[in-house]
Amino acid sequence: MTTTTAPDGRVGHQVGRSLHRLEAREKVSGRAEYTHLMALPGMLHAKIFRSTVAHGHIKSIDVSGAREVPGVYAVYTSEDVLKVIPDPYYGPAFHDQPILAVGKVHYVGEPVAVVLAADPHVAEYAAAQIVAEYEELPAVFDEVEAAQNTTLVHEELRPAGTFADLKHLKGRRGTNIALDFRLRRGDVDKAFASAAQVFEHTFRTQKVLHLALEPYASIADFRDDGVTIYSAAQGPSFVRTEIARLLGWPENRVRIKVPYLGGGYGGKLYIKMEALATAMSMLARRPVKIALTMEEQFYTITKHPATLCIKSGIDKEGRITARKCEVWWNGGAYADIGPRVTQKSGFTASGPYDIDNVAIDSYALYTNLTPAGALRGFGIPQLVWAYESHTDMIARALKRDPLEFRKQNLLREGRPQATGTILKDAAIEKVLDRIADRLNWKQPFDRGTGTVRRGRGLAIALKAVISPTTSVAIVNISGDGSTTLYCGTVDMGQGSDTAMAQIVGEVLDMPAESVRIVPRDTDVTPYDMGTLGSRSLFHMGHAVRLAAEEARAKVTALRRELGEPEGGNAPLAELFLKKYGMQAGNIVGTGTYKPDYIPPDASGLTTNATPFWMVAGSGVEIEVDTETGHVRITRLINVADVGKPINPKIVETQLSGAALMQLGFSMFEKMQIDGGQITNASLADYKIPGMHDVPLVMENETVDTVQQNGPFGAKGVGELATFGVSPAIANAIDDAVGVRLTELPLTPEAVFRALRANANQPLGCE
Amino acid sequence: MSGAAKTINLTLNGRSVSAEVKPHHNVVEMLQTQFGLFGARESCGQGLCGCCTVLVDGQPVSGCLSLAVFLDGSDVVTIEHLSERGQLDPVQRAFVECGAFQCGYCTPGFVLMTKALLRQNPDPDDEQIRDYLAGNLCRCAAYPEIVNAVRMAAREAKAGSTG
Amino acid sequence: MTPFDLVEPNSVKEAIGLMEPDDPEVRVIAGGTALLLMMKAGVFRPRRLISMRKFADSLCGITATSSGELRIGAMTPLSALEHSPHVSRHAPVIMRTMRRLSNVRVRNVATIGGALAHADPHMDLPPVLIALGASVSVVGVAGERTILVEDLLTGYYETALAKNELIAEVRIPAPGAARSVYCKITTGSADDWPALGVAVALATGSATVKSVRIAVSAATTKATRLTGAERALIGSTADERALKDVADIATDEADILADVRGSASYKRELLRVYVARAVRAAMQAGGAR
Amino acid sequence: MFKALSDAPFFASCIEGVRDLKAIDATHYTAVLETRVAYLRFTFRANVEITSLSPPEEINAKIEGTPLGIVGRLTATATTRLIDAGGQTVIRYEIDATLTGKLGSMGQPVLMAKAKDMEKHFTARLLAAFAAGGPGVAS
Repeated sequence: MTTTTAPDGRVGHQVGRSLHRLEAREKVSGRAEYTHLMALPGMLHAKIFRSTVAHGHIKSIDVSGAREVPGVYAVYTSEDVLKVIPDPYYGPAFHDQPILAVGKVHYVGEPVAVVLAADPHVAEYAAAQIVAEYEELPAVFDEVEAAQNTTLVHEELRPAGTFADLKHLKGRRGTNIALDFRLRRGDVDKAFASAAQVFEHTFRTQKVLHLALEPYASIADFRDDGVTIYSAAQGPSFVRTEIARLLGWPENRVRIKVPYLGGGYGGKLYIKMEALATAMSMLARRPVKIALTMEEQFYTITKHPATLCIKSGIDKEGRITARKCEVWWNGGAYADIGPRVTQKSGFTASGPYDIDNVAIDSYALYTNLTPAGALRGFGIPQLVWAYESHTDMIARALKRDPLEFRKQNLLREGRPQATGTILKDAAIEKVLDRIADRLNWKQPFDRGTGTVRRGRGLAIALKAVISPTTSVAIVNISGDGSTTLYCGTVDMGQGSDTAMAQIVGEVLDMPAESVRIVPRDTDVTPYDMGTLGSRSLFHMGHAVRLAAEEARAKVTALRRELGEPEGGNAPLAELFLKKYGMQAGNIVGTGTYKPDYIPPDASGLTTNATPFWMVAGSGVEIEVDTETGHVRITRLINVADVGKPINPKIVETQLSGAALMQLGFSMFEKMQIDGGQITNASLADYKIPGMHDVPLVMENETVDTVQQNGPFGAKGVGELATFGVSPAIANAIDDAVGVRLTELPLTPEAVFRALRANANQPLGCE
Repeated sequence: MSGAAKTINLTLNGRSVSAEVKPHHNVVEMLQTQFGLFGARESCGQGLCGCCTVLVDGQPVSGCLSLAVFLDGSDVVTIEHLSERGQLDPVQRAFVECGAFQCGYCTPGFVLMTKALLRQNPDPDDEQIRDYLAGNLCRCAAYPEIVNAVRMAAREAKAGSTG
Repeated sequence: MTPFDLVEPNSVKEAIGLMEPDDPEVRVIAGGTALLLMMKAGVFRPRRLISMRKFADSLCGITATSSGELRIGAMTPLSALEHSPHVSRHAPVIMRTMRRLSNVRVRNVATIGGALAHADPHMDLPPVLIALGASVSVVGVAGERTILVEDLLTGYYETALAKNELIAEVRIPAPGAARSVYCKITTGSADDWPALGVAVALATGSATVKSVRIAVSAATTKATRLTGAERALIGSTADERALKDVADIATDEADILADVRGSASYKRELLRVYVARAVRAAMQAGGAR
Repeated sequence: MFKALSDAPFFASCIEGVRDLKAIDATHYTAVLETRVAYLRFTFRANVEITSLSPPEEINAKIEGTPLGIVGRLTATATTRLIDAGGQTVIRYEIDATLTGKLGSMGQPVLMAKAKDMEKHFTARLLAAFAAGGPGVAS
């Protein structure tokens, strides 16, 4: 924890230190601030009345019972909202989501009406007295079925215009396809025709939930001259832009304040409860708090379920010559960021392999389910699940060692990836080799006996970061030399504040612990595109570096101005004192970073798809109980290329945490849906990993690399260890007992059923 | 809607206090609305995640599933008590040292559970640690670091008592 | 949770007097963990709750008779069972069960009587108590009566208790030479509610099974004895062939339901496997499970 | 007997917990359905549709309900069969119900058990009504 000062007065390197999180003390003492726990004077609590049908016209909403409950302040429906916000639709890619359902409901759990009361118990009781009648419409839940366009979720598409490449979809009717991304490289059909062997497999993933322990919460305080919103949001800048648009106001009248987040994982991105809270506060003219329950999170945003079909052509030497991927993303009732998931993950849908002929079709689909958005990987974990299972299945069919088969086909430095962008600073082979080494892949393996069989598997992945995006930072040195950083990256547990402070400390030669990070407040902290997709350390890291460098240059200029010797080390406070005659003044440095990017052409090709590549993989050893199908993970290895870590300890915990989260998605997490209704909407029935689910042995490693264009050689880490976990486990199950599962989660029952099917004794379905 | 308020008397973080509570108020609500203590917080609302952990007469309980009226006459300790004098408790220090949290929402619960565990069993092995903490959930999954922190806190306590 | 009245009587007798057999919206609250879950879910909106807190001490405590019978007051928290030397000596299976039963906080508050009166089939203790041959002493306006735990549980959340009866004490007969095992099988996370619970208590004499009780829970609407399987096991040496028969009979006689934790056909296979595993474990001295 | 059973109010009066039955048209009704299991109460606003009437032996009804105050849904089909067994009419009443939403895992097994109960009650009530002089008397 201590930083020693060198004899020359320099404090030494801040980058590369395993510094404790700056906010550690606040968090362990229970004093860190979260929106869910905040209150404003005179505040009303909102409780939401939600749709019970998946798709239907609203015939009537009877709120009289709720209004009669003593203590109720007001009950509002979309009729009221329309009076204050005439076009009440929001969303990052499409303006398709109404603040409260207007005319129609599109999924079970959609907000239909709101009760406001000073006592949350009163609001809850009153919301239960509301009665709505619907004329039910046919609903569609499956993504592949939705692509047939026989049952339509929306009559007309409403792209947001935020993304230029979605504009052509405006006003399109008769379709559930919000976006289709297409990539064509070489000629797959010709390559399939001349391939020695062709393999085709279909995979599916389930609907799962972010399930942050701090549920969604926003408090809006609307005044005629401006609105202040306290929110558990991963991207305050976007929230501000969107609220300003809804209100028809300039951005400077909208203020978003974000304290710490009790977990985000992509769920709290873009806009969630903020618009509803704002509308309620406008109507009630009182501060309004919406703090969801755990159950309500199931009706807010989820990960995308997907159906993925992959076809590969292999030549006589075992090289993959062609790959065709079709992916259907189940986006639920509102697009949220689904179109971005569809396009950006489409770039790397063919995997970390060097394949001359690639065809990718990726479809974002509307269905009558809870909307889906980003969840720690922006679609990549779903793709890797498919392509790394597929890779193993081919290797097994060819009787090739799965490691050797991968190595033969790996995409190597300097070679073009499917989009045509040249691979640079992506240690794919190094990561794969380290996983194999740690697994002792070349050594004989104990395969177990009797009813316990052992197996091992590995998987590796490549991701392009979301691009182009912008970050802005301000570094402010005060008259006493103490330094403050203003940046919009939201620390939701990933340790970004600490890493950013380390960058400031490195540039300005001061202990990172001494740098203060201003809490996120759009009145104060400058623009940032959002805390998402492992982009912050790279993008904001650069912006912070640039801001600190500008401040440093100003300090140097001041030294010169004051006649300080070149390279002198008089403390900053002395410089200010000398300049202003007292402790006064500021030195402010700003930095803006936006990487270069070339959008894909009509064939999905671009020579600059991403400013950096993300590479990671996992290896596992497992035991299968052949009598029950239970799988026990005895060893989980995660290796990633993060460039040069700014804070090695935090990087390790990010890898470990991401892998364990994905372990839940791999083994048991699943939103059970019956006719559009979620049947396990609680932590009692939707289980997440706990202490006893942690593998006996877990190893996390970063390979020794440098990201040449990264801040101090670093790049992002947050999502990385989610990539390889699911297919590595499925590959290990196949290795252990010879059954192949193509659908997540890998439950004991799924394994057992596969074992019985393999033995020609299929288990009944009741 | 009925349920008259009652006045209860309890010891909260070492001080004698009284509170006006209605029968349907749970312990978390009482701590937050009447005492401004937000370290115990409701998340799952079902006693499964442990974010609402408080110590009642030395025993950890789920504040979201405990009626406030039942605290009448009890000795209640919340996370805020551990660092009341500005000094972190050894368990809190161990959590900081080991990086045993990320977002921090579940952390007060884990810290209080660890306090209770070490009081009952000053030298737990890893299995005992996992068993005792299995009823607390961390979505950031800092579990390996949490186990390290408990081990470290136990070690420090032992060193403190012998040396 | 919606408002309700709370009364805190000072004695069992007073509590019984306050109970209203005709009003299901009046109910007794012991530890309250299970009841509060129902109230928060909105399926139980009480008008009045009758707290047992003020007379809890009179129904609290664990004693062992000289013959080894355990007597446990209904208001004894589960954590007290977990740490009781009497329980450790006479019913070690209960201590082993406690390790993975719900969590520490619930065990500190939930009472043994409340757990039985709640009658949720997913609870771990009822099958164990059935296997141990436990009974409850029940008090009501008409006085006291004794009911075997296997007869107390009549359905999902339903018991043989009259609306104005309270469980006062749980009695677990001396184990004699019986060895007991409880297997909790989860299909979600490791600490999920069980998809299946299997409890076995058996005693052997000259290499054959002399007596046995087998109970199944979680996959059924109530913790249930599998008497057919028991009969098939008695007198056998519990060799693999006998175990296969016993497991088959158990699977046939149990009425297994599907839910989010698994299909009925899968849970039947789990039962088949775990009846055999539990018996095998109990056959080994100490039944260390 | 079939004719009596085709009379919705009479039919409903034989089902435990149905109240406020209102006819929308010849085959559609709304009602409030209240089911108690042990001390738990499940209340639904239900739409009842007579999906098929096949004289003289079968009546099928579809019931869809919203649990009051909670996100979730009850869907049930009820089949009533009148089987002529040598001059005596045997009544078979079957309910197949699913409950989804928050109550799902807590309520589904409960509801299955309850459905069996309701089947028994239905027959008993029906017979009692006839014993007391038929639907005219019972309703």
